[in-house]
Parts: sequence; C-alpha cells; structure tokens
Amino acid sequence: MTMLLDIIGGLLLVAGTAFLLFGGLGLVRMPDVFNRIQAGTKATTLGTLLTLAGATCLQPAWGVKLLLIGLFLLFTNPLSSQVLARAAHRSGAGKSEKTSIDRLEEDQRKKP
Amino acid sequence: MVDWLIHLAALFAGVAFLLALTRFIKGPSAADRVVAFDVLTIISITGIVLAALTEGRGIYLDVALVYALLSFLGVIVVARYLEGGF
Amino acid sequence: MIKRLVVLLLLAGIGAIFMSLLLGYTPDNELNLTARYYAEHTAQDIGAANIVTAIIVTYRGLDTLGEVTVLFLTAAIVGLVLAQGRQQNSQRSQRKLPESGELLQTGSLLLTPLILLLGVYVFVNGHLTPGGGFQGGAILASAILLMLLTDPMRHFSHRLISVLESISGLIFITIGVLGIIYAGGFLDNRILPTGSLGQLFSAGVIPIIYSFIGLKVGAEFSSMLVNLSETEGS
Amino acid sequence: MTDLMTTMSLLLAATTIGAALMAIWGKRSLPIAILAAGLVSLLASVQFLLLAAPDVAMTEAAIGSGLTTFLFFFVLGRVRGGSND
Repeated sequence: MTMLLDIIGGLLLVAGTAFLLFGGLGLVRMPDVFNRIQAGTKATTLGTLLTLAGATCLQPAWGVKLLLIGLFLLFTNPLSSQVLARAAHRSGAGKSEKTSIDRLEEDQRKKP
Repeated sequence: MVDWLIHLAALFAGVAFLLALTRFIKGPSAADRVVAFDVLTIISITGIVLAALTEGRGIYLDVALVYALLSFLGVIVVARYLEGGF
Repeated sequence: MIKRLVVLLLLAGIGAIFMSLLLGYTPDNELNLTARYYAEHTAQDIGAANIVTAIIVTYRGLDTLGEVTVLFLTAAIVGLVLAQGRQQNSQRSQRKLPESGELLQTGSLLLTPLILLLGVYVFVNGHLTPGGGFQGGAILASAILLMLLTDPMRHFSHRLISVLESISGLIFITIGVLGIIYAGGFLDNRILPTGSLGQLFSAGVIPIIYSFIGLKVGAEFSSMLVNLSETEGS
Repeated sequence: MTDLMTTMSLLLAATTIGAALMAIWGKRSLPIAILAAGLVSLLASVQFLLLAAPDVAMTEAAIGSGLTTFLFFFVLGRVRGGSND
C-alpha cells in the first residue's frame, strides 16, 4: 500500500515539475509580455500544486503544511499576475503583431 | 524507484530554473524580468519542497510557507512602481 | 588605466586568499566545546526544541536586548530625519495616483489577516520551528506594506504603533528582571515550568518573550514604512 | 548532504554570482539592478536552506521578499519624481 502511494507521489512530482518546465519554456518562447505572464503563472501554479500533492503522497504527515502552501499560492498568484499585467498595459508594453483584440484599451477609450 | 523519480523531478525543475533565468537575463523590459522573477520564486518553492523530501526534515517547509505568502509582494511593488502608484 | 589595474590586482589578491581558504577547508567531524555544551544542555535545561532560539533568547539574551535597541534607534532616527518632509493632510490629496483596482483591494482584504496570522504563527512557534521574533515581526510589517500598496493615502495611527512598541519593550525588560528575582539570573526562562519538549506551552517564558520581541520588531518596521510613505516627494 | 543537494547548491552558488554581477553592471538601468539584487536575496535564501540553516533562510525570506524591494523602489520613485527640484 505504501509502495503504491510512494510511486503515485513520485509520478505526481515528475508531472508537476514537467509543468514547471513547460512554463519555463513558454516564458522563453512567447513573443510579448502578456503571453509570457500567461505561460509563466498558469503553468507554474498547476505544476507547483501537483508537486505539493506528490509530496503529500510521499510524506502524509506534512499534509497540513503542504495544503496551506498550495492554498496561499492559489490566493496570491492570480493577484500578482493581474496587477503586473495591468501595470505592463498602463506603462505601454509592446504587443506582439499577432495580437488583434485589446479589450482593456477599448474599455478605456469608451469611458474616458 | 522513488529516489530515481525525485532525481528526475529535480532535473526538470533545474531546467525550468535555467529557462526562467534566461528570460531574466535577456528580457527586454522590466516587466519581462518581473515575470521571470516570479517564476523563479515559484520554482524555488518547489526546490525547497524537494530538499525537504530528500533530507526528510519537515521544518524546511516553513520557509516555503513564508515564500508562498510573501513572494507576490515584490511583484506588486514593481508593478505599482511601473504604473507610478506611489 | 592605472586605477583599473590596481582594482584588478586587488580583486586577484582577494580571489587568491579566498581560494586558499576554500582549498584548505576541512569540515569538522565533531562539535567543538561550546557547540557541544549547547547541544547537550539545551533540551534538559531550557526545554526548547530549537537550539538556536534557546541561545538567542536565554543564553545570549542580553545580546538580543542590544539588537532590539539598535532596531529601535534605527526606527527613531528614520522618524526624526523624515519628520521635516511630513505631508500636510491638505497637500496629500493633490497628487494624482492611478487607482489600485478592485482585484487588489479585495485581495488585500483577504490576504492582510492571513499574513498577520502567519506572522503570529512564526513568532509564537519560535521555540519549535525555525522562526522567531525578528522573522515574525518582518512578516507583520509585510501586512502593513500590503495595505500601503493598496491605498498609499491610508492613514495609520502613529500613537497606536508607538504605544504597542513601548509596551512590548517594557514587558521584555520586566520578564528579564523577574528572572533575577525568581530564577537564576537576568532573562532566565525558568520562571514558568519548562514543560515537555516539543509542546507549544513549553520552554518556560521563551514563547512569551519571543512574542513580545515580534510585536516590537513589527511595530518598528511598520513605523518606518508609515513614516516613509507619509513624506512628500520633494 | 546527498549528491542532489550538492548539485543544487553548486547551481545556486553559480547563479548567485551571476545575479550579483548583473546587479552591478545592469546596463545602467536602476530597476533592473534592483531586481537582480532581489534575485540574489532569493537565491541566497535557498542556499542557506540547503546548507541546513533554516532560520537564517526564513529571515532572508521575510525581509528580502517584500520590504527591501519596496524600500529601493520607493526611494527610486521619489528621486525620479522630484527631478524638477
């Protein structure tokens, strides 16, 4: 039983860090700031949550603390990425040529 | 078996660390570097959890707890600076 | 050119010194005399699971008092220097700042109590986990920082911060003096029973002292932050 | 200390030196230099943790993640804003 749990935990660890790897890859490959924020925060949040779940399987006694870490990450990551994206938009960061829709700018133009 | 999987996970996390570091060094604007900094913090949390697993010491997780709750403050500080918020 | 050459030579010399230190490094196989004393006597004398905390609060408690005093002096000097640039309330509303946004305000409402709670957890559990008063105080001040980032024009009560800081310092000293009367000496932690190792209510008065150090440090950092944010941009 | 920890520690040490160099040179851009200094703080904290000093790591985490960055950027913003003085 514990053997099975260990193997599940290890596989979850590998899956989580693979998502971290994809996040890092997206950070390097994406063309502009906003796409990088997407790649950098969503993928790494999922990756860290999977890693924490894997660590919980490996060491069930640490479950409460790992759960708290995951909860705090879920609270704070969207906040920081939204504030950063808005700051980048306000400070006029360059958009990629493929970007065709910018709802925030339309909104700001509608109500001055 | 489990040790091997943990080593593979550490390898993946190390490669992700290096990729985010590339963006931190290369990033044309300050906002790019802040995103890379955020990702580096999150990868560090994973690294701390992996270190706690290999050493078997649960008290290391307190540092990860502090980072999970406080790391967004640095990003918000830089964002507010970029938009002239203080 | 000569200047750059001198700098390079200096760097090379420092590098050679550190290299020789690094190559000659051999890790100690056993603890030296002082470390062995602490490692053997902490658990039975003090009752703290974290030896570092026992050293900081009890064995070297006087040094910690000095550190807290240094931090207090820093906060006082920051307040003194920045007192001239203090903004009047009528002037403060003149500067136009971009609004912080709904998500940041709501998130700050949720996260400020959480950060305060984490700070309290860190300094109350200082004798069990690698935390302590100074770390907990810095985390408390981070909550104040989040409130300031959400609303830079928010007003904090200076009187409340200074009263909190003074009372914490006073209680710290009082517990130290009680140690002279009821136990072995200044800041001796055996006023209260040491309890069983690893429990929250153990290690004598170490959790109480560390809680008040945490409150004091948090109040000092907060007063620095509030003073900074209230100065006008010259 | 296992092999894994030693490798992580060496990677962190090399990166810390690189980030410190970046904070010094930084192409004369102060925000980037401050961000690089923050990165040094983060890496040093993880390095302290790997070298089995979790209390020092926690101090570095609590101070370096929010307060120092705020101090530097706040003063930078005030200096930049008051350039007409």
